[in-house]
Parts: sequence; structure tokens; C-alpha cells
Amino acid sequence: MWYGDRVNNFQFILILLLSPLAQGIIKKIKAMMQGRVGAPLLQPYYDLARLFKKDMVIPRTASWIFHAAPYVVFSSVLAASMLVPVFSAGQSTGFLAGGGIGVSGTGDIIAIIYTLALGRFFLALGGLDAGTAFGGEGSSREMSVAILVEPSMMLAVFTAAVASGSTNLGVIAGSGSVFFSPAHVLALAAFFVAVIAETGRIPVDNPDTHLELTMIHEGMLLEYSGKYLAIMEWAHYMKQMLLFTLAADLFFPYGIAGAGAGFGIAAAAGLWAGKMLILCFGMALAESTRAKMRFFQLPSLLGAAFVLSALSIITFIMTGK
Amino acid sequence: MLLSLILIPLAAALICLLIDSRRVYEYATVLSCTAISGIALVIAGAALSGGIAGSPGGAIYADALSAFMVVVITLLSLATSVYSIEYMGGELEHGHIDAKAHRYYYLLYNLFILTMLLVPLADNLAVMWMAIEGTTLVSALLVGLYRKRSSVEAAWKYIILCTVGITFALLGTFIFYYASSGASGGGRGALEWTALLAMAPRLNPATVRLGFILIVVGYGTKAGLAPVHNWLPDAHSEAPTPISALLSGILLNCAFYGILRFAVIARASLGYPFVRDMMFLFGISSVVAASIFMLIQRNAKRLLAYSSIEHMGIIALSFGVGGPFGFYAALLHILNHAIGKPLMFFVTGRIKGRYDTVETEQAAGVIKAMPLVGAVGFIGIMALAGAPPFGMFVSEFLMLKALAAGGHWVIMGVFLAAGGMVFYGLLRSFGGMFLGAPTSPAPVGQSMPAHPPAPPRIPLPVGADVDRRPAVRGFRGLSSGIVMLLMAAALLMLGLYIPGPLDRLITLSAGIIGG
Amino acid sequence: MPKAWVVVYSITDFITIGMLLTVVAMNSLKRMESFLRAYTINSLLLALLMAVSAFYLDAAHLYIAAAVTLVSKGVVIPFLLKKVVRQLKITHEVEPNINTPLSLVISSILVVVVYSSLSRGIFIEGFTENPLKVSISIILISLFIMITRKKAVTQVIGLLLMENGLFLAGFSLTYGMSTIIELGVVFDVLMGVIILGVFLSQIKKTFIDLDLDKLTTLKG
Amino acid sequence: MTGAFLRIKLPPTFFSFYGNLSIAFEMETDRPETASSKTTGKLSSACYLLCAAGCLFPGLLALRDLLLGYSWHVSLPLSGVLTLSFRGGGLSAYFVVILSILGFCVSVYSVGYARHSSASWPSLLLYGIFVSSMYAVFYSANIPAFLVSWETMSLSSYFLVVSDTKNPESARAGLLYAVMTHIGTAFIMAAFMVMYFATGSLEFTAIKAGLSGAGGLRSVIFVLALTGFGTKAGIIPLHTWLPRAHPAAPSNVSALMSGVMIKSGIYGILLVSLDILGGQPTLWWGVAVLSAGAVSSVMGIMHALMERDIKRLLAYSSVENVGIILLGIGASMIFSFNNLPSLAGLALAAALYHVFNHAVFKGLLFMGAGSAVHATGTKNMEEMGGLIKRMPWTGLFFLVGSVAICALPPFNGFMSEWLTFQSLIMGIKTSVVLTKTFMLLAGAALALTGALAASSFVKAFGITFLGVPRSQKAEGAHESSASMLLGMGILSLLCLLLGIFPGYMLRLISNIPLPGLGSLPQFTPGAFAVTGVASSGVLPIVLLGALLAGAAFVFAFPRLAGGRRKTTKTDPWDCGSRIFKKIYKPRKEVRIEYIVKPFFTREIEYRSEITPLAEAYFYRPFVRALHNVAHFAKRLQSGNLQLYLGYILGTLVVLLVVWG
Repeated sequence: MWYGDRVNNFQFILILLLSPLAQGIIKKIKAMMQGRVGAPLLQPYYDLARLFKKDMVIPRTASWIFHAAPYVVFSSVLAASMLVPVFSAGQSTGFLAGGGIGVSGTGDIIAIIYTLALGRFFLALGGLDAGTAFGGEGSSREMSVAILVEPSMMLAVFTAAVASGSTNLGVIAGSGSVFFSPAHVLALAAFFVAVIAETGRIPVDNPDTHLELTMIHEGMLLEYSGKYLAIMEWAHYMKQMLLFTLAADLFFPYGIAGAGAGFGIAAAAGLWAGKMLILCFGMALAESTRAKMRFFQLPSLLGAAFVLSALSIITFIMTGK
Repeated sequence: MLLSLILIPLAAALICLLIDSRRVYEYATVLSCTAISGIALVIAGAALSGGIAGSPGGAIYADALSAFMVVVITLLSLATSVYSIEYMGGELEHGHIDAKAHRYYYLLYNLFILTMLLVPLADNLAVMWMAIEGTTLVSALLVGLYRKRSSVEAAWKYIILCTVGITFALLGTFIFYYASSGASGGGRGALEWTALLAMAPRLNPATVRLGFILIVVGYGTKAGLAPVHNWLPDAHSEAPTPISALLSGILLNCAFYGILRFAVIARASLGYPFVRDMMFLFGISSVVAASIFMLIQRNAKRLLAYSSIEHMGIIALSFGVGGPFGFYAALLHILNHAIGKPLMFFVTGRIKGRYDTVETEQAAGVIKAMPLVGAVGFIGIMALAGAPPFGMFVSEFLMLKALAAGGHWVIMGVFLAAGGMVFYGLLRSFGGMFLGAPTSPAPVGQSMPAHPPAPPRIPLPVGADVDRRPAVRGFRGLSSGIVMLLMAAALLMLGLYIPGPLDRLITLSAGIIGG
Repeated sequence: MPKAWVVVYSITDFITIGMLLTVVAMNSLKRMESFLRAYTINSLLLALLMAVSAFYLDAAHLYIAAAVTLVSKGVVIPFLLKKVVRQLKITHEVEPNINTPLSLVISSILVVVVYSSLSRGIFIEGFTENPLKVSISIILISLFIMITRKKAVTQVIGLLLMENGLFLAGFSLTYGMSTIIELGVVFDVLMGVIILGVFLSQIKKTFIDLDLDKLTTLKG
Repeated sequence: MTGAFLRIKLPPTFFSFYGNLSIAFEMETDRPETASSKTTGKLSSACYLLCAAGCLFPGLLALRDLLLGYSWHVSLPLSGVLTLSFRGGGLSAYFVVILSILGFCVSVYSVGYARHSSASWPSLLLYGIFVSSMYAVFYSANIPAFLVSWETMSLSSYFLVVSDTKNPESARAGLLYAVMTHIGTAFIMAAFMVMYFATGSLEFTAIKAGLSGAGGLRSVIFVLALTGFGTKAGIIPLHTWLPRAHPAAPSNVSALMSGVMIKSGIYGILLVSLDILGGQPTLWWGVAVLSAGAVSSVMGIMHALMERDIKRLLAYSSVENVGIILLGIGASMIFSFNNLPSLAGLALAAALYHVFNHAVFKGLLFMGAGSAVHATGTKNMEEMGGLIKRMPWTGLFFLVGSVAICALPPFNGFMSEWLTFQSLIMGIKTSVVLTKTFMLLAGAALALTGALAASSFVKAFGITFLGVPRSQKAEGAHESSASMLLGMGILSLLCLLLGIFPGYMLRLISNIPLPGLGSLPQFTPGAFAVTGVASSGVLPIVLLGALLAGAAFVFAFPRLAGGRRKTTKTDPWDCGSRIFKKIYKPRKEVRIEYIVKPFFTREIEYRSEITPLAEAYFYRPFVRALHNVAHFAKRLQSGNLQLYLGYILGTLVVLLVVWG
């Protein structure tokens, strides 16, 4: 169908636009679980709009890195989302696929993870740039967490990649060959912990607090205000949704549309929205039932994630599925 | 022609004995060394064109191998004589020796050269023995020149050990003679090397074996092969630095030359494996012993002495492994060592002049204080450690090649391991001396320490009119600097390029050794 | 084999064994004077051996060699050494490194080693066999004496004893190779003794004592 | 024909050396003790420019050789016993290109760098020798030529390391380096000797032909060569010299050492195991290389993370990157063994690509670090800080290098690591269980290094360049000179270009005649894809476009939305700690980050256990044992004359008993 390709190219816009909503949904669910009414679902949008309009206060000690960081962070997340098949793993194009060179699919998972790492790199630099204690602390913690999170994520992805024979998300999502083997369950568990850490959620980080000694992500953003803070927050929402989408693509690839199926695309988009809801719910549930861990206990949790991911791929090797 | 090689140093020695003018005997020595160097080159040229100077059976005689040794001896003696003038002059001016000892030095120096030259020129093996014994006697006096406790001790040990050793060598020579008389049907035997070689296949192997063992132990003592090397570090560390250079650079080679000549006969008689095993045994034990002692040695001159033991071991190994490459390597290594080791002794001497010590931990920053000496010294160390692109690398590489071709893996492994230790020992000690901030009390740029002359150990002869002016005028350190630079350049050249005539001379000599 | 040779063998054997005995005996001599005397006897025996052989072989050059030996080793060198010993006022050897009985045992072991290792087909005819074995034994035992004794003078005497052994070997193996060479060797030995004498006095001057235990500053 | 090549190729490589020689001596002669440093500076600039020019020609020619598949061979019979022969094209041309690029940039950089430091004439001379000898190593075509060039390279770099005589540490670092490399050379020599034994030839081509039948000997050669070259490459546990020598050397030299010299170890491994031994590896060769790579990469970067000395950090990061390169090589060997030529080619291409990339960004980083060290006079990052305001360009270039070395897109490091990942993942997919397991471990190691590297370099860049100055010197730092910036700028640009046009690089690599490389798929210039067993691809240039577009979007978005906003500059908020500014001095705040925080304390404990592993359990006991032996042996030379006489007697008696 003629419009199928176009849709494939622009599915990232869903993530761009809907990611604040996902954040709102999570907050809402959490509030409901805690017996509160909570903020409106669209509150993140209001926040962003408000921040975009505000004046900025820039620390005198900051250099151009401080200014560049929000743009790099945002664009890296955006570029990564362009690589992800949100609901359609079209055969031919994909905005960033190697389509022109005869490879199917939408984007390469390693490229996605490393593109996200580019954002994190600059996020940490932005935190360091003002030369303040809390910014630097946040940055170093962020990078320390990443040391264990990124490899677990990579290994979890390996499992899926090896199973389908490609690191291309389009192929992985489109293959659907292996569902819920033991290896996949382990990989999913590892990936989930990684997503928690990456999105700065309890028990790794507390997104709702600015309590000085516990924050990671917020610590890095401490000196940001106005437009830059808005960009950073938006990027963060997008990253969250992107990771959810990744999880869906990797471990629940049911119903992702193939190339140019008109009705298929609509159905796939719906399915995707459903998966997102489930994941948001899971996240809120996890956050509500756990307590924030002390920072130095984190290595054991994240290490467990790494071991899980390693186990998953070993299991895959041993069982062959 | 050959006779002049003997007569010129003798004449120079007479001048030293008779004319008490510092200028005269210094120049006489340098001139004599220049003259014999020229003659040596002519002889080498003759040897290249296939001629043999002198006649076999005559008193003196020179084939290619002799010519090669003569060239090595004379050229190095020339370099050392130039260096001596500056160095011994400094010793005199600082009162480390008196004027009499200074003259005495040059007298003995010429005699020393004379005896050493006689070694390769003698066809008669007993004459060769006498010459080698002569070198011991003369050089012992040179080692003890300072009349200090330690130098007397070193000289005493040197003379006793070497005389004992050389006694065995003479016994071995007798036994070879006996073997030859047996081979010629109980009649008169022969002591001429050429004659012995001719009848080698008919010699009684058991007799030759006994003789060769005695020869190796005997001359090996003098050549500094472990485990009979013990005089060497003492004598080298206590002798005046130019003499240490001669001891290391030529004397050891002369003694080894003695072994070489006998080994050729022994190989022709006994076959290859026996000689090889003997050489391997002494060679590898020298290399290993030296490398172990070099690890922790802190006296630069002793360190260099142990390095000489290592290099004699390498020469023995190369000779033992045999084949054209092995012999070629042995001879090339003799040449390289005769350049590299004296060079390092010269460097040490200059350092001693500046810092008044050869203890490696008491001096530092040579390369800052005396850039040329430091740079040349580094080249010397690298060369001694067998690193390319210096001469020793080529000879060691050839030896390794020969070892590999023969499949002597154990020897090669031990050698390479020891090489690492040697490198460490050299670089640690000398590196510590060369690098860092200069420690000397003397200000930079002044080549001699500013302390007042030490009181002479022995009272000056009454009324001796001491000429304390340096014989070589101009910039102090210039002549020795030029000599050292030339030697370093030679090391570099030998590492990259071996001139055709030299190559042919070594090939011819290797042919003689190979029989 | 002519009968005369048998006589020669027995006489030479007798003399050489005598030389060996003096050397072995020196292991137990501690007075410097008797030590020196034993050396003189040894040298005289050597000269006698040469003379006897010269007589039987009817070789004029051996007479010369015998005479040279007699003069140099039997007279001149002992005289020089005696002078040195008197000058330096040495009367007794200090306690040797190894005690006398053990020294004797080791000496005999050395003899056994030499005899066993030299009986493997080296000799073509009988004449040289015993003198050579004895001479090498003498050399080794002399070296051993040098090892056990601590005085510098005894070292020199030990060295000279080795030379005697060497002469014996040279003589028995070569019937006196050639006079020139022999003279040269003798000259070398004399030079050696003179130089050693120089050093002896030097050691005396610089070290006060001629005890070799003091000569251990250079090590490692 | 060869004569023509000789004229073309060899002179440029050696004329930098000769140029240096002449100029250096000229400088020496007309320089009294306190010469006008201006003349010295000019002459040294001339030297370095000459070196840069000298690097240009061989680089271009090698590029041409590589693209057109030319090769050349020159024999220099120096004497009857020593013939040096050299060759070009193929693998050596590839490394020559790398060396030329880095040599050019570093030389340009050195013009400015040396003007401010007290460069003496020997170090100028040695620099020329060093560069030339590296060329000679890559050109070598027979054993003597290789050994001569190799040792010349090692020794000249040793002298460059110790050339900073003011620093007492440099002499010790140099000693360690020289001894380690000498021991390494001994292994290499042994390997070559086994080759000679097996084939009777010293020429690599003849050896290659002769060795095809040799069975067990091939493994012996491989082990010896891996040990020897591994020492130079800095494989753990043979790396001990590396983190000491690199910081001690002047920064321009460290850039060359880390960028190219340690790659000569990689070159040697490739030369021996893939070229000379003919690319028929046994399984365990690949496993050994792969394991070495995994250990080196993870341990290397973990050490780097804990460093405060910026140059040591970079040095450890070099260990890591060598590990990554070895992962590719090892994987390639395993694939070759399993008869998977296209995968073998892929893995090898990844390794070669990473060799190139690492040379570029590590050279860049060392130069940037050199500028920073130069400007502040300290190598301790904690005494720097805030440099980006004082030296903005240097900061930018260092940032580019940091991003590239962390394998972040769209820079070059990402491309080669992506390829490595691809080959490892495809390895896990292959049928052999053992292979799978090792590939998995290697993949896990590579995954671990990614985030660790990012963490290290966030620290390296952040602490050094961002924040506020933490020392007087850092406060007074100023921007580097133009030539230094030019040198770094070129490499920065290369980091980007190599990242977004990987296809060109792979086309270049596919021209190298090593097993498997010929079967690499044809790549389009901007794209990057793997097909066959696996299929995936990236379009780095589009990725770059996406990044730019995203940034443009978010830049334009608020402006489109309208409204005027004001930007105020003020003191940082820092959770109000500025109120207590008198108590929290900036310096103190930074120290908190490293010492007080429990997490980091824990990490220090954990890693301090691995830091000296190789040294504590291998080198130190070994050295101690050696010293004990030496001290014991000293007693054998007790000074006792009787003892020495005893040795003579003993030797004689033993020989008589044994042989008499």
C-alpha cells in the first residue's frame, strides 16, 4: 500500500508526542495505588509547556557544554526512536534502516543502545559542567549505574538477537519465531531491571524527589531551568517510552505489522498502545511496592540483572532456544 | 713486516724506559700504536689476497685469522693510547699516581701491546703460551699500578689465578706435542700449529681429549670463562681504566684465541661434538653466571667486567655451535666486543673523572652534565645488550641462527633469558647513572672535579722534575670524545653494514677455524 | 725393549715417586723453613731426573736443561724465597683451611682421579706413563696446597711446585722439546717469581700482614 | 622496478630521520649552555615540520598501494651475513597509512608542543628515529629487517620516555618499559628462530611457503609470537610497562606510542598468525587470543576508571582497546577454524577498523591531554577543572575523542565496535558449542567495557575540562598554539569522517590480502551492513542527520511556540550550598565525590584487589626470586683467592672424571 512506507518512516512521532502521556499515566496509576487522586493525566504536557515559557537561569560557571547537553540528549533520544519499530516493522524503508542497502528492518538495536548512551554521556557532562557537588555526584552515580545497566541490557538484547539471527529490530520483531523460552524470560527480567534503572525509577532512583543525597537523574538536572529543563524532561519521557517500546519489540513482538498492511497498521498501533499501558502499569506497580534502595546496595541489584542476562544467553546456548 | 709489529712497540718501550720526558713517551706510544695499526692493515690486506705473511714453522707467522686478531689488537691499542694520554694525564694531575708510575705505565703499556701482538703471530704453540703468560705478567703490574690495597689485592689474585690456569694450558700444550710425536711414529713431535693441524687426523683421540680439557681450563681461566673467571671482575675494576679496556677488549680475546687454535686441531682429531659440548658448557655457564651477577652489581666497572664474561660466553657459544655462521659470528663478536666494551670503559673513565666514583648509585645525571658521554654511553649499553642496530646484534643474531639451525633450543632459551637479565642489569645501573638530575658537586661544564688533589699514596721521588702539563693541548676531553664517537659510529656501522674487506677477512678466518 | 730402558724406567719411576712424596708431605709441613726445604728437594729431584735421562738418552740438550733447572729452581729461586721469608719475618704457616689428615686424604683422592682418568688409552709406550701421571698429580696437589694455605708466600711456593710438576710433565712427554722453548719457559717462571716478589713486598707494605684472609675486600 | 620503488618509498621515510639528524646537530653546535630559546624553537619547529612532510608521502603512496593492490619488495644486502628486505602493500600498507596520518598530525602538534617544553636535540633526533623505525617495522619483509626496526623502535621510544630527566619516575618507568620490551623481543626472536629452523629461510614470504606443512611447530611459533608481540601491544598481564611508560613520555610521544607503536604488536600478531602461518589457525589459538582480548579489555578499562592521572587513564584505556582489537582477531581465528570465511573476514575487518580508529582517537586524546597537562603543569585531573573555558578548542577536540573512544555514534569508535559486536553475535549463532561459549564471554566483556569506558571518559573529560578550576595553575591555563590545535583538529575531523563513511574504510580493508577479507561484502560508502549469516545494518550518515535534525527541531520548537524568555547568569544553585560557600570550597566539593561517597569507596576496595594482580602474583615474586638468587650467587665470588683456586681444581677434576 502506498501509505505504508510513509507510516513506517514517521512512527517515531508517536513516541515524541505520546511520551509525556505515558509519564502521566504512570503517575496516575501510582497515585491510585497509593489512594490519591493524583495529577491529571496530561500534567506532564502542562509542565513542559510551562517550562518552555519560563526564563532561564544559567550558572556562571557553566561552559558551552551546559548549553549543548540538552540538545544532544534530546536529539539522541529522538534519533534512537527513529530507529525503533513502534508498531510496524516494514520490510523496505524505515527511516533509519539500512533499507537502501538491501537489509530489511527498521533499526539496529546496538545502534539504538549506543545512541542512547550518547545522550547519557552528555547528560552526565551537563551535570558536571556547573562544577557543583550535586551535579557531579549525580553524574558519577549515573555513570556508575550505567556500568552495570548497559551490559545487562546488551546481553538481554543478545538473547533476542541470537535467537532471530540479527540485531536488527525489524527482523527481531518480525521474526516472532521464539516465544517465551526460558532464555527469553530471564532476558526479559534483566531487561526490566535495566529499564527501571535507565528511567530512574524506584528502587534505583526516585523520580519524585529532590532529596539531595539520594537523587541521581534529578541531581544532574539540578542547575537546569526553563527551556533546557523542559527539553531534558521531555527527552527523559521519550527515553522511557522508547525503552518500553523496545521491550515490547524484543519480548512481545506479537502483532507488529509487516510491510504496508493498511488495516494491519492500525491494529498494530492499537496493540502497541495496549502493550504500553501494560508496561506502564507494571512500572507503577513495581515502583509502588518497592522502597528506594540505598545507593551502595544498587550494585547487587544491577549485578543480579547482569547475571540474569548472562544466564539467559547461556540458557539459550545450552537449550538452543 | 711482521717483525716490525714486534719491534715498534719494543722500541717505544725502550723510549719510555730511557727518555724521561712526558711529551716524548706519550707521543712515542701513540705513534707506535699508529704505526702498528697501519702495518696491521697492510697485513690484513695481504691476508685477503691469499698471502700468508711469514712462513709456517718460522718464528712468527700470520694467516687470515692472525691478521684479523692483529687488526683488532692494534686498532684498539691505538684508541686506548689516545685515551690514555688524557686519562692518565688526569690521574697524574690529580695525584692519583706519581710521575714515575706515569712513565712506568707507558713502558708497561707498550710491553703489554707487544706481548698481546705476539700471541696471534706465533705459529709455535709454546711461543704462543709464553706470549700469553707474558701478557699476564705485564698486565698484572699494570693492574697494581695504583699501589692501593685493593689494586694490589686484585693484581695478586690476577697473577696467581692466571698463572695457575696457564700452567694447565702449558701442560695441555705438552700433551698435544706428545700426541703429535705419537702420530709421527714416536719421533719428534711438533708444536707448530700448521704442522699439528696437518697431522690432526692421526693424533690419538684420547690424548687430544685430555690435552684439550687442560687447554680449555687453562686458557679459559685467562679468557674469563665461568666458573674459572674469578680474577676478572677484580682486575677490571682495579686497573686504570684504559687498561681495563685493553684487558676486556683484547686480552680476553687473545686467551680465547689460544683456545681457538687448539680447538681447530681438537675438532679435526676428535670430531665436532666434543669441542661443541665443551664450548657449550663453558659458554652457557659464563652467560648465566654473568647475567646473575649483573643483576645486582653496583660498581660500573665490575658490571662491565661481568658483561665481558657474558660476551666471552657468547663467543664460546658461537664458536661451539660451529658452521660457517657460528664461526663468523664468533669472530664478528670478538670484533664487536673489542669495540663496545672499551667504549664503555672509556665512558666510565670519563664519568669517574667528573664524579670521582664508579658506584652507579652515587652518580646521576650524566646525560645532562656530559651529554656526549651520556649519549655515547647509552649507545654502548644498547650495543652490549645486543640490541640492534648495533654490531653485537648482528653477531648474536647469527649465533641464534646457527643455534636454531642446529636445534639447540635449550641453549637458545637460556641465552635469551640471560640476555633479558643482562639488559636489566646494564640498564638499571647505567640508566640510573645517566638519567636524573646531576649529583656531582662540580658545576656543569667543568669536566674535572674541583676537589683538591688527593695526597699521593707513595712519596714522590726526590728531585723528580714532574711535567704536569697535559701533553695534548686544547679542549680537554676532545681527543677521548672523538675516539668514543668513532667507536660508537663503528658499532653502529657494524650493526648495519659490514665493509667488504672486513667481511672477507672474517670469512677467511672462519674458514681457517672451520678447517 | 732393550734392557737398559728397564733400568731407566725404574730409576725415573723412583725419582718421580720421590717428587710426588715430597709434595704430599708438604701438606703436613707448617714451618716455613721446612716447607721451603721440601720444595728445594723437589726441584733437585727434578734436576736429577733430567740428568739421569740425559745420561741414558745421551742427549746433550737435556744436560743443559738439567743444569738450568738445577741452577734456577734448585738454587736461585729457593734463595730468593728464603730472602723474602726472612725479610718478611714469616716463620709459621697459620692454621690451614683444611686439617692435615683430611688434606692427605684429598691428596690421595686426587692421585686416584689422575691415575684412573689417564689410563684410557692415552699412552703409546711405557716411558712417559708414570712420570706424566705423577706430574699431573703433583700439579693438582700443589694447587690443592695453594687452596689450603693462607700465607701469600706459600701460594708462591705452591705455584712453583706446580711449575715443577709441569717441567716433569714436559720433560717426560717431550724429552725436552727444544732448548729455546725450555729456556723461554724458565725465563717466564723467573720473571713470574720476581714479579710475585714485588707484589709480596707490596702486600706486606699495604696490608702489614701476608695473610690471604685479609685479601678479600673485592667481592661480588 | 624495485629500484624505482626504492627511490619512491624509502627515502621519504628515512629523510625525516636524516633531516632531524642534520638540524639537530646544527643546533647542538651553535648552542652554548644558555642559547636563545627562540632559535631553538624555530629549528625544532622546522624539524617537526620536516617529519610531518616526511610522513605525508609514504602515507599517500601506501594508500595508493592499498587501493590499487600494488605491492613492492626491496632487498638491501648490507653484508654477506645481513640482508634487510622491505616490502609494501597489503597489511603493511594499511598500517603505514595509519602511521602516516598519526605521524603527520602528531608532528604538526609537536611544532607547538615542543616550543614550550624544553626539547633537547637528542629528543628531536630520537623522535625522527622513532617515527622512521615504525615505518621500517611495517615495511619489514624479512627477519633481520624486522628485528632491527623493532628494536630501534623500542629503544628510541625508551629514550623518549626517559627524556624528561626532571621527573625521577620517568627513569624507573623507562627501565621497566625497556626490560619488558626486551624480554618481549626475546620471545619474538625465538619465534623467528623456530621459523628459520623449520624453513631455513629468513624471508617472510619463503617462510610462509615453507611453514604450510609444519604441524606442532606452528603452535610453538604462535605462542612465542603472541607473548612477544603481546608485550608490546599491552595485553594483560604483559601490560605492566604501559601505564607507567606512557605517562612518563612527552605527550606527543605518548600519542605515537599509544596510537601506533602498540599497534605494531597487533601488526606482529596479524603478521605471524594470519599471514606467515597462513591463516589456518587451530581452535585454541583463537580461544587464546579471544581470552586475552576479553581479559585485557575489561581489566584495562576497570583500571582506567580508577585513575586520577589523566595520561595513565588514557594508557589503561589503550589496554582496553587493544583487548577489543584482539577480540576481533580471536573471533576471526575461531571462525577460520570453523571454516566460516565470511564471518572470519567480518571479525578481522572489525579488528583492523578498530586499529585505525583507536590510533586516531587515542592519538587525539593524548594530544589533548598533553595540552591540558602542559597548560596546568599537572597530570592529576583533580587539580585541573574548568579548562574548557580557558582552552575551548582543546576541550572540543578532547570531547570528540572521548565520545569516539566510548563508541558513541556517530563517531568512528562506534562503527568498529558495532562490527565487532556483529561478528561475536553471529559467532554465538554458529553451531559449535565451545565457540559459542567463548563468543558469548567475549560479547559480555565487550558489553561491559562500553559503559565502563563511558564512565571513565565522562570522568576524564568532566573533571579535567568542566566545572571550576581546582588549582592556581588550572585557573591560569591558556589555549594551545595553532599548530597543536591543527594537529588535534585534523584527527577530530577524522573521527567523524571515519564514523560516517565506514564503507570507504571497509573497502580499503577488503583490499588487504588476509584470509576472509576478500569475501567481505561490498559496502556502499555511507552505509554499513552485514549480510549472510546475519543481517543488519546502520546508516551512520543518516543517523548523524537524525541527530542534527532532532537538535534542530528542539532548538526551533520553543521559538516556533513563541514568547520571549530571558536568560540570567548567576551562581549555581547547587541545592543552596552556595549559602554555605565559605564552608564548602569548590575543591572540597569535588573531593566529596571521590572519597566520602560510600559507593565509590566500595569500588575502590573492590578494584584495589585487582589492580596489582599481575604484579603481585607474577612479576614481584619473580623479581624477588631473581634477586635472591643473585644475592646468593654473590657469595660465590667471596673475594677469597683459595676459593677461586678451588673452582679451577674442581672444574678440572670434574672434566677429567667426566671426559678424560
